[in-house]
Amino acid sequence: MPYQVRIEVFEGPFDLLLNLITKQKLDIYDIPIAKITEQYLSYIEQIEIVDLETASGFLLVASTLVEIKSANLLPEKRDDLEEDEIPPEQARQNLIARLVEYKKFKNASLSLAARLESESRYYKREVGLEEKFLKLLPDFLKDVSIDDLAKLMVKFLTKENAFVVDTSHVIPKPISLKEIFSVAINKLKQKKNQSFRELTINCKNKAEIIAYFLAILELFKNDFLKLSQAETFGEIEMEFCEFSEHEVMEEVYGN
Amino acid sequence: METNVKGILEALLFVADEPLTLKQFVQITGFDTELIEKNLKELAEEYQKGNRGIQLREVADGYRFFTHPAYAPFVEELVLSADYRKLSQASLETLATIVYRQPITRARIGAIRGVNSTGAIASLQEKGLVKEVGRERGPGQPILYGTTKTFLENFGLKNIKELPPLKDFALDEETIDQLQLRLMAEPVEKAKKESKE
Amino acid sequence: METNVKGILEALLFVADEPLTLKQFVQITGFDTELIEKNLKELAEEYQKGNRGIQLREVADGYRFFTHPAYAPFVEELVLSADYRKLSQASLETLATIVYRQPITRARIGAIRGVNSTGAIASLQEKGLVKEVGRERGPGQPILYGTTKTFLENFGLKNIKELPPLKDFALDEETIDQLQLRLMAEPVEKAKKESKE
Repeated sequence: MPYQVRIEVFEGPFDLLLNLITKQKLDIYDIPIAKITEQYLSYIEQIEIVDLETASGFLLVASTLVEIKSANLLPEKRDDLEEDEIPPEQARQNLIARLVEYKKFKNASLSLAARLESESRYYKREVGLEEKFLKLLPDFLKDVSIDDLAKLMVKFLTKENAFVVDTSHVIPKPISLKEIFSVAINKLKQKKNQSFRELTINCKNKAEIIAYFLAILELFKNDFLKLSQAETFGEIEMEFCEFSEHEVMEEVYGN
Repeated sequence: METNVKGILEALLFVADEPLTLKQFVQITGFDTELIEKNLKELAEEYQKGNRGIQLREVADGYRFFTHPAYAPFVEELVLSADYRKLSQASLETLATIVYRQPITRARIGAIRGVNSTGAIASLQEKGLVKEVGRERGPGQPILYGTTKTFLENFGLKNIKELPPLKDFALDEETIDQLQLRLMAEPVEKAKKESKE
Repeated sequence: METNVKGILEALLFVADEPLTLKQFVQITGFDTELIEKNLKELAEEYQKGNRGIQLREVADGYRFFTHPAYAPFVEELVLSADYRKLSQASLETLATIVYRQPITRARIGAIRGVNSTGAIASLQEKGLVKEVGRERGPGQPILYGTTKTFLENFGLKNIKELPPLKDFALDEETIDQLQLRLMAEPVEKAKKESKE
């Protein structure tokens, strides 16, 4: 279920910033960005964002504004920039370029909206075939009985992953990554060359498989494991390099 | 553009999925019966004189457009040209889900089957087995799907209450238990929704 | 009765539940493309001139009958209003980026809009306006999105090229200058003076 992030009337950080910029009156003695930054910050303080990605988008724009604003408080030229730091003027140009690009699509979206509005007055005929033509259709239910459909439904309802009932009130059983990690190492010690599928063959649910996957990545990162995959979505083959379980745990978990 | 009575009647007849009565025309347009009748008659004549592909006919329960019988062989060709020989497994699964969970949204069908079912739903609609039966309240107002009369007739059912109960099809104890749980859980979900309304 | 090309085309268009392509007309009728095209054009004109309730339009690479927009208020009395076709601003923005940048990944849509677009993409998919069209090569093989035939149909487009090019929506020089000035880190007066130098 995606988060419904409705940031009042604004559809994101660029939308908000463009709006503030348009409202901004230009006083030639003012430093324009100071006022905009102030308004922007006070706005994002008020809004409640539940989505991390959206939040970081707003914060990134905010920090860029602050950076540009502070540039004029500092001595003319800074030569102490970090290697990966963008000079304020460059940051300003980047921000403007993104605003310009975004506005182009926003304008296009308004034109699409107008088109949709006028199109919504055209109705198509959504009526089935006349009876006499219906008979022509092959009987696609010929070999199907109503019982077949019932059996299919039972299959879905009793399938592990098809739990469509609201379970938000149930506390999920936490899976201990460390525990899985230890089990994975033991399995790999017993059989040094095996596929990821083999390793997770007895997993009861997706969460468990994911936990194994994380364990594998951790082992790989620490050079305890070689990984290979011949083709996209193909089998992940693993080769475990001999170490004691203790060594591995110590390397990864520090105990 | 000046609206004209004939145009309005034509548009209504075009989208209607059952014969329209004079009473319905009056209700929708606000014109009086005589005016409507006169225009319907003229419309029917125009279509007939022109050897048009569509004919307006008065049937037992109202007025309705039909294809001209002279062109039936071409229409048959069109109907048969569509690739519908047999139901795919995806279609069958989707059908089963709609049969037992109607009215149901596309999203919930997908959730039950575990895969996007848009294509399968469209194909079932095309075949006249399922149809849109309304819209759910709430955000986005998603379309609700249900089975058609054609579907029920095919299996000799009067209505969906005559469907065989699912618990008759559980194979073993464990399946029965699981099924019970889920069948029990669902009315709760439904009740919740209703109480919100 | 003498069959005529126009009548045949009309009957086919009436029963079809999706736009019919020239190729389909050729296959079904056996007439050649030119004859069909000529008759379709004439048919469309006849319907248009007569202020008829039905209009023949070319959409999504095919031909389809629609009701005349002038009669929409009456039609809506009979069928479900098309209101559900309305899209939120977020959906429209997302749709615009997909329309003009397809095939495009979720991440790039987000980068252009400056905001996570997952929910909007899902809602557009649910409405059948966009679909997965493939996967990008490279790390993670992200899904690529593109528009559908339904999109063309709902927006009354023959094909995607009918839309104005994206550059038509670009900001003019003056507006960009305004943006520049309003994001200045120094008093406007000074900035203006400097930019003139």
